[in-house]
Amino acid sequence: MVKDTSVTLGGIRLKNPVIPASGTFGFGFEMAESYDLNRLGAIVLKGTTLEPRFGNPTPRIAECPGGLLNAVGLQNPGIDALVSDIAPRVRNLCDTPLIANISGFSVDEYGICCEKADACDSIDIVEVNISCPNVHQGGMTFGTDPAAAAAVTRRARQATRKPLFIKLTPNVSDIVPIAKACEEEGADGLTLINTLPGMRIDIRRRKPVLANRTGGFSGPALFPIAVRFVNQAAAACRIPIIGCGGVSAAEDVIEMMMAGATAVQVGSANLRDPLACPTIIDALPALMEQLNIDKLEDIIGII
Amino acid sequence: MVKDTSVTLGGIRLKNPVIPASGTFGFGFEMAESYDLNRLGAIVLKGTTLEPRFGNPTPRIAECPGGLLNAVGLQNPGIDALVSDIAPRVRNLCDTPLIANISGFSVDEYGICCEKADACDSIDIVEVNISCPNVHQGGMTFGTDPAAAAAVTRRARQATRKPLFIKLTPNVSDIVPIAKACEEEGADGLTLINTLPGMRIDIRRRKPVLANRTGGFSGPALFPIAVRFVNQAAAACRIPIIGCGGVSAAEDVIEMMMAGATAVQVGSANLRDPLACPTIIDALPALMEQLNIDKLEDIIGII
Amino acid sequence: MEKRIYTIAANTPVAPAVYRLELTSDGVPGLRAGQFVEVAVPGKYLRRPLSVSLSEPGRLTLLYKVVGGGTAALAAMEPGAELELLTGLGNGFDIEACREKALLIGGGIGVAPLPQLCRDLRAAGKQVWAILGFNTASELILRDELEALGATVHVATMDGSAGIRGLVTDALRQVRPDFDYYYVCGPMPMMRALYPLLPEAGEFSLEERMGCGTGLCFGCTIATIDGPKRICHDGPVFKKNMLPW
Amino acid sequence: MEKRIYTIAANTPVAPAVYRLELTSDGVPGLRAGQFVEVAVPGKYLRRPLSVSLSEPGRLTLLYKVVGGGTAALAAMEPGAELELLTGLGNGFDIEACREKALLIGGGIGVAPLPQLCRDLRAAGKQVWAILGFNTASELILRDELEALGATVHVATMDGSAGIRGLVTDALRQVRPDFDYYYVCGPMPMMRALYPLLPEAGEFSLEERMGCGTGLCFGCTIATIDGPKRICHDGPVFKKNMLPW
Ligand SMILES: Cc1cc2nc3c(=O)[nH]c(=O)nc-3n(C[C@H](O)[C@H](O)[C@H](O)COP(=O)(O)OP(=O)(O)OC[C@H]3O[C@@H](n4cnc5c(N)ncnc54)[C@H](O)[C@@H]3O)c2cc1C
Ligand SMILES: Cc1cc2nc3c(=O)[nH]c(=O)nc-3n(C[C@H](O)[C@H](O)[C@H](O)COP(=O)(O)OP(=O)(O)OC[C@H]3O[C@@H](n4cnc5c(N)ncnc54)[C@H](O)[C@@H]3O)c2cc1C
Ligand SMILES: Cc1cc2nc3c(=O)[nH]c(=O)nc-3n(C[C@H](O)[C@H](O)[C@H](O)COP(=O)(O)O)c2cc1C
Ligand SMILES: Cc1cc2nc3c(=O)[nH]c(=O)nc-3n(C[C@H](O)[C@H](O)[C@H](O)COP(=O)(O)O)c2cc1C
Ligand code: FES
Ligand code: FES
Repeated sequence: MVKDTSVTLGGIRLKNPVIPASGTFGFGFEMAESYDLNRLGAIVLKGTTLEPRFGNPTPRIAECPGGLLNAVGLQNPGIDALVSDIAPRVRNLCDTPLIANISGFSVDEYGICCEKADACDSIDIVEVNISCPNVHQGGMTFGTDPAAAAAVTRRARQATRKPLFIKLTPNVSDIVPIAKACEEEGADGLTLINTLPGMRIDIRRRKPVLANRTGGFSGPALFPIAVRFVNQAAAACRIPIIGCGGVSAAEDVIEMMMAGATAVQVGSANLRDPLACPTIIDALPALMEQLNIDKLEDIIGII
Repeated sequence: MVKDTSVTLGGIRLKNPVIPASGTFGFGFEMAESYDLNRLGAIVLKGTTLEPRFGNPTPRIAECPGGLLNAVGLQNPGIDALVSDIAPRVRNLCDTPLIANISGFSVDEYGICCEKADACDSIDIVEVNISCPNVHQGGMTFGTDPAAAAAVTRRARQATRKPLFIKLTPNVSDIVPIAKACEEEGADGLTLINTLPGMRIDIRRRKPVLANRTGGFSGPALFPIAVRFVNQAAAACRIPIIGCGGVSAAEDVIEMMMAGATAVQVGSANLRDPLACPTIIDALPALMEQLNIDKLEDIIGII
Repeated sequence: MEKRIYTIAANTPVAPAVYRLELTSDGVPGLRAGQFVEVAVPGKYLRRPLSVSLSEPGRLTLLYKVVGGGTAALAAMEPGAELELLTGLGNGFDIEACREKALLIGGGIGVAPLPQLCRDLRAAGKQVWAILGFNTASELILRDELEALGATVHVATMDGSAGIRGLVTDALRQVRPDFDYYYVCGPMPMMRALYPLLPEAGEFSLEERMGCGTGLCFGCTIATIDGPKRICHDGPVFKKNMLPW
Repeated sequence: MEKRIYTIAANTPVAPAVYRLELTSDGVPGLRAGQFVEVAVPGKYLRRPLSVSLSEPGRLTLLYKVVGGGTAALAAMEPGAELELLTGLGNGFDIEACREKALLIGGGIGVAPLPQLCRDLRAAGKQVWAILGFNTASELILRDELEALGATVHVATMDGSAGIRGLVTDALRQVRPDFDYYYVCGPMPMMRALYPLLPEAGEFSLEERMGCGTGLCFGCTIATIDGPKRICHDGPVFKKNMLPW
C-alpha cells in the first residue's frame, strides 16, 4: 500500500515531516549538489539577525558523548541579505517550503526582522528563535520567561501574516506556561527544542574547549529530553509542534510524532551525515509498513 | 612522584574524590564481594524517605543514546531502616565516609529524616536531594525555586550538625540563585546535578517505555551539561561542590574538578560497569602524571 | 560477579531471528543453570541480559532472539570478535529442590536456560521431562539438544504445526507429566497462565528491563511475599510461594 | 562530496604516534591534493577530518597523528575493517598557480598532504622543493617519499638531530630556495610565523575544529579579506592575499 507521509504545518502541506534544522544546513543550498532539495519536507534557513554577525571566535565546536557543543554565535549576513539574496537563491533550487529562522536582541529587532521576512516571497513560514540572550534583561533569554516570550510573539504576530512558529529553549523548569503564552499571542505553532547549555574543558590545555567557554549541546543524547518537552507542550497546547532534538533516524521521527509532533527538525545528524535527511525520508515508508501506519498524520500525539 | 588524590569535603578527608552516586550503588554493600569498599572516596547510600516506598511499577528503565532513563521512584525501606540496619551494615564493611541521601515530600519530612540521620553514628555526611516532586506545591520540585530550596536547607540545617550537602536539579533556567540560597541557609556544600526529565516511546507498542511515562535521564550524555552547572555554581558560591552527571573515566574527574568540583559522584557508569569506580580511581595517578598534577586539590576550579 | 572478555567462536542462526552464540574464554569456570550474563553490545549504553544456555569451563553458549537494536548488533558480530561480559549473575535454579522427577516448561526464547538446567539435573541423577511451547514449527528449537541431554520432550505449537496444538498450558493438561518439582521460564503471560495450574513445589525464572543486572539500580524490582526484590540480585528464579500472583 | 565505505588495507606506525592508513574502495576516483576526508570513527559522534595524503583511483592514503580519543580509536583498527568516509571535501591546492618552481613547506603532521601535492605538481611538469619541519629526527617522515616523487627536500628539526637546526622559518632563511609559488601546511603558529616572510604568490592550508566538514554548521569560520569564510567549504586552502594576518 502507498504510504502517506504528508503533514500540514500552519496550513502548508509538506510532502513529509522531515526538515533540516536551522544552523545545521548551511545557507540552505550547500547540499543541492548532493541531493534534490525537493525531497525535504521543508527547509529552515540559517538563523538570522537584524545586523550581519561574524559570530564567536573559534573553536566553536566541541565533541561530546552522543552529540556536540556549538558556540557559532549566530554568524549570519543579516536579514537584508537573507530576504534579498539567500532565500531567493534557495527558492530557485526547489519548491520546498522555506522557513526563515529569526533571532533578536530586543523585541523590536524581532519585529523588524519578521516584517522583512513577511515581505519576502521566497519565505513560507517564519520561525522565531527565542533561545538567544536578551541583552536588555540581564543575560536571561526571552525563552525562559513567559512574559518575555509573549512579548516577542505578540510583536512577531503583528509583523507577519505568514505562519508563525516560536522556537523554545529546553532551559526551563516548566515549558507549559511559556508554550501557552506563545499560543495565546497567536503563534501558529511551536518548535522545540533548541540546544541545552553545556561546557567542555581541554584538560591538557586547562582551558575551555570553546573560545566562548560554553555552548549549546545537541545531538542524539538530547532525544529523550526533546520527546518529553514535545509531549508536555502537545498536551498543553492545540497548535502544531515541530519536534527537534537528536532526531537521527526514521524511528525517531515516528517517536517524536507519537509524542505529539506534527513534523520534526533534524539538526546535528546533518553534521555527522550530510545525507541524513534523505536517508530518513527514504526509510519512512518501509517503517510505516512495519508499524501498520498508513498515514503519518494518524499517529500524531497518540500516546 | 607519589600523587596526592585526597580532597576535603565538609571537613572530612577523602582518600580520593570518587564517590558512587545515590541510587546507582545498591544499598551500598552489594559490591563488597567484588572490591574493597575502602578504595572509594566515600559512598552515597540509596535515596531514603521517611516512609518505606515500593517505588514505581516496572518497566523503570529505558535505554537511550549515551545514557538511560530511570523511573525507580525512590524505592527504599525508609529512614528508620537506613539508620538502624543499612548504614551500620555498610559501616561494618569499611571505614569509607558514608553519605546519606534524603528525599522528602514536605519540608518537615526532610527535617525529620535529617534528624534521624544526624543521630546515626554510621553516617558522616547528609546529602539532601531536592529534585523530587513537592506534592504540596502543585507538582513543582523544591529544587527549581530558590525560596523552596532555602526552606528545605534551613530545616535540614536545624536538624543536623553533620556536613550538609544539597543536591540540585538541572531542570532550571538559572542555577545561581538556587545555589546561593542553599549556601546562605548554611549548606556545607552542593551536589550537582541530578537527572534531567526525559521520555521514550515504544513505537511498536505505541506506549511510553516507562510505566511512569517519564523518567530521569543520566549517563555520559549529561556530562557537558553537568560541567557547565558545576562551573556556574562554583563561580557563584564559596562552598565545595560535588560534580555529578556522566562521569565515567579518570579524565572526567579531572574535567569536573577543573570546572570547580571538589569531588565527583559516579552514577550510571556503575550500572554499565560495576567496577567503574575502582577503575577510575586506579587510573587517576597515571593521568595526573601525564597532566603534571601532583595534588588533585590544586586543580579545583582552575579554569 | 565477574567481568571478562570472551571471544566469539560461532554466532549462527538456529531459527527465524534466533541465534546460538558460542563463546570461549580461557580459565572461566562453569556457570550455574538459571544464572545470566550481561553482554556489552556495540553502540548501546546498557548491557543486555542473556541467560546461560550451556556452560562448561572455558566455554559458554547463549541463545538469543533479535528483538531490537542491541540483539541486532549482536547478530551482526563475526567469529573472532570479542565481547565483554559480566558473568555469574543471579541465583540460578535450585537443582536440589527436585527429589527425582523434574518438569521443565519453557516458552519461546524462554527455553534458552533449559539445556544447562537439564544437564545439571541429569548429572544429579534426576529424571527430566520438558514441555516446550512455540508459535509454529519453524520456531521450534532445543528439542533434539534436550533429548540428547536425556530429557523426554513434549512440544506444543499454537498452530499445531508441531506437537500438540495450543499453549504449554494445553500441553500440560494433555500430557499430565509425573514430577515432584518444576522449573518454568518464558514470557510473563505464559508464566502467569501456568501459575494457577501448577502445584506449590516449583520455581519461575522472571524477566524485567534491567539497568545493571548487578543489584545496583533497583530497576528490576518485583513485589514478592517477602517484600520488594530485585530480579537480577534476588532472582531471576523465584519459588512459586514467593510470588503473590 | 561523496559518502563511501573504504576497507583498511594497512594501518602502520611510521613515526612515534604517527600512522599511515591505506584504504581501498572499488571505483573511487582520485582525490585532489589539499582536499580532505571526514572519517567516521568508532565511538565518536563527529567525524574526524584528515587530509588526502596520496590518492589514485580505488586507493587512498592518509597520514595521521594520534592526539586524542578519535585518532586513538583509528590506530586500534585492523586491516580488513571498514571505515565510512566523506570524500571530495574542500577546494584543494591550486596546481596551476605555480608557473615552474614550487616550494612546499610543511610542519609536523602538517606534511600529510604534501605527497599528493608533489605528485600533481610533477605531473604538471613543475619543479618541486620542500622544506619539512619537525621537533626531532625520530618524527621525520615523508622525506624519502617526496624525494622519490621528484622533490628536492630540506629538513629542519628543533633540536638539530636531523637537517638544519631550528624552525622551518630558519630553514627558509638558510636555504633561500628559488620558487615562483609556494604551498604551506602545518600548525597555526608555524603558518603565522611564515606569513610575513613569504611573498604574495602562495597559499596556506588552514585547520580548525570542525563540526561537519561540509559547510553546514559554520563551525570553522575564519575572517578573510573577503569576509567570513568556512575553512571546510571555501578552503581549507587560502591564497596569502585572502588572509588578513
Ligand atoms: C535475566 C534475563 C535473562 C534473559 N535471557 C534471555 C535469553 O537467554 N535469550 C534472549 O533472547 N533474551 C533473553 N532475555 C531478554 C533480553 O535481555 C532482551 O531481549 C534484550 O535485552 C533485548 O535487547 P534489544 O536491544 O535487542 O531490544 P530493545 O528493545 O531495543 O532494548 C531496549 C532495552 O530494553 C531491554 N529489553 C528489551 N526487551 C527485554 C526483555 N524481554 N527483557 C528484559 N529486557 C528487555 C533491553 O535490555 C534494553 O535495555 C533475558 C532477559 C533477562 C532480564
Ligand atoms: C582540513 C583538516 C585536515 C587535517 N588533516 C590531518 C591529517 O592529514 N593528519 C592528521 O593527523 N591530522 C589532520 N587534521 C587534524 C585532525 O583532524 C585532528 O588531529 C583529529 O581530528 C583529532 O581527533 P582526536 O579525536 O584524536 O582528538 P580530540 O582532541 O579528542 O578531538 C576532539 C575534537 O576536536 C577536533 N580536533 C582536535 N584536534 C584538532 C585539530 N588539530 N584540527 C581540527 N580538529 C581538531 C576533533 O576533530 C574532534 O572533533 C586535519 C584537520 C583539518 C581541519
Ligand atoms: C552548529 C549549530 C548551529 C545552530 N544554529 C541555530 C540557529 O541559528 N537558530 C536556531 O534556532 N537553532 C540553531 N541551532 C539549534 C538546532 O536548530 C537544533 O534546535 C538543535 O541543534 C537540536 O537539534 P539536534 O539535536 O537535532 O541538533 C543550531 C545547532 C547547531 C548544532
Ligand atoms: C537508577 C537511578 C536511581 C537514582 N536514584 C537516586 C536517588 O535515590 N537519589 C538521588 O539523589 N539521585 C538518584 N539518582 C541520580 C544519580 O545519583 C545522579 O545524580 C544522576 O544519575 C546523574 O549522574 P550519572 O550521569 O553519573 O548517572 C539516580 C540515578 C539513577 C540512574
Ligand atoms: S537491574 Fe539494576 S537492580 Fe536489577
Ligand atoms: S565544519 Fe561545519 S561549516 Fe565547516
